[in-house]
Amino acid sequence: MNSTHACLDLALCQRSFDPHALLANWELRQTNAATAVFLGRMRGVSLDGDALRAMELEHYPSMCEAQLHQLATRQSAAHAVDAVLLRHRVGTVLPGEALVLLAVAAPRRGAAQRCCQELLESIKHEAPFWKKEITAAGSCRWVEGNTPF
Amino acid sequence: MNSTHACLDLALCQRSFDPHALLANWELRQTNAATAVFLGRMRGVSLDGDALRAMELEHYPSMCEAQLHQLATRQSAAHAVDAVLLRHRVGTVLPGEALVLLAVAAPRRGAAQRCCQELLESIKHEAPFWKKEITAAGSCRWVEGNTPF
Amino acid sequence: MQPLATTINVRLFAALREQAGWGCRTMPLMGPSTPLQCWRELELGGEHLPVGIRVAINQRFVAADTTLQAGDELAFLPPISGG
Amino acid sequence: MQPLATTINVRLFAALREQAGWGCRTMPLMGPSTPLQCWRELELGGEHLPVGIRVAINQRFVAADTTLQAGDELAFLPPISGG
Repeated sequence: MNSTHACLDLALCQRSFDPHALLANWELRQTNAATAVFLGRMRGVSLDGDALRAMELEHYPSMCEAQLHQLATRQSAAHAVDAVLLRHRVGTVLPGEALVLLAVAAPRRGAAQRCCQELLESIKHEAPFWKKEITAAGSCRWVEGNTPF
Repeated sequence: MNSTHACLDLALCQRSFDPHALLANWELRQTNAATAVFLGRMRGVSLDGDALRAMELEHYPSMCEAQLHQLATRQSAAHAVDAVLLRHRVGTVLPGEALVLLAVAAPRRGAAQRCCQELLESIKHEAPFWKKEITAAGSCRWVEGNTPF
Repeated sequence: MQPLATTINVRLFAALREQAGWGCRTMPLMGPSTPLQCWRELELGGEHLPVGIRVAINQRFVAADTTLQAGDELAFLPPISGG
Repeated sequence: MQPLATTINVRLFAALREQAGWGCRTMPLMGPSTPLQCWRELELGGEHLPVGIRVAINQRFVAADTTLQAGDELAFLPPISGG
């Protein structure tokens, strides 16, 4: 680990992943005092209250990966954190499955928490992902932008 | 889970605990879309750069537990989150061991992250814990207050 | 001497792709052109880029009046919703 | 008729406990008294409560001029450092 570049471990996942196994495996390799984590799972109901059967997560291949790398590089430098772990689902996601796992390790709690929060927001606004909800009744709807923070 | 009271799972740990096993076990029982987590581990070096052998975490028994409960109740209500998990070490802690695990589950990312951050800060300032560092050379020093956020 | 015919690739995603009925198309680049001009030419919806639609050239966000080059990959992105 | 002698318990923690050489002591309550008066009487360091030292009565933070009651548990807490 050098002082100017954080260690970034970023990936898109085509299939369901186990966020706790990934996090444990990654965090136990860090030597930092502070780790902040965000874990997002697919809701079983839409914002309108409809029961959901699944979600299709479309992305712009290669631009999406490039954006994630750029955003993580920028935020990890801005907050001087040591390591970032990111997993983001694409493809068909079922209710209860993990959508996003973001973990940030840093020497201090403030840097870890701020970086985790700001990187998550920047991903939500700058990485080309699109969610399409498929209701239990079989209808489809593209999610229009992000829910407010 | 009712709408007015979050489910609180708070405890002091006299011995080393496995934060990932606890978190996984707890989080898999939640039905929320968003979980924010903070994990703090004991550093192997003091703020002054001395190698550390151990840390003694003193607390004020029963006032400490009461304060944690009050702070978690207040913050979980303020942010309308659904569940809080807290484990905090007391006694002799070794470098690398988990000191604090805080996880907050909520319907939305903002509430989970803000509650996790603010509850952690309030614990650091309002719950009666005191850290005494024991250096590799055998000298002792009470940590004077908290590191800045 | 005429220059060789040059083209760009245009990509649409999510709701835009479904509305247009296509996700990827090659179009000729007749002299200087911009994403906004392509949007009109492809009849993707109105004379102006709708609020919220963003433009990427070669997988980087750019302004809608950026000048296109032969071989560029132009993409129109509806409001994103990740995380 | 004289009232029965009444007492309070005083507790010290961490650096304060080590400096004083004791962690728990019972002291008589002679009429109305406050944590600050106890601090002086116990000669814990100076006429004023040092900056950063907090007071708890019956395990709740209170002001240093709160009136003590018989049977109270009074604690002086050095700057806390948890989490």
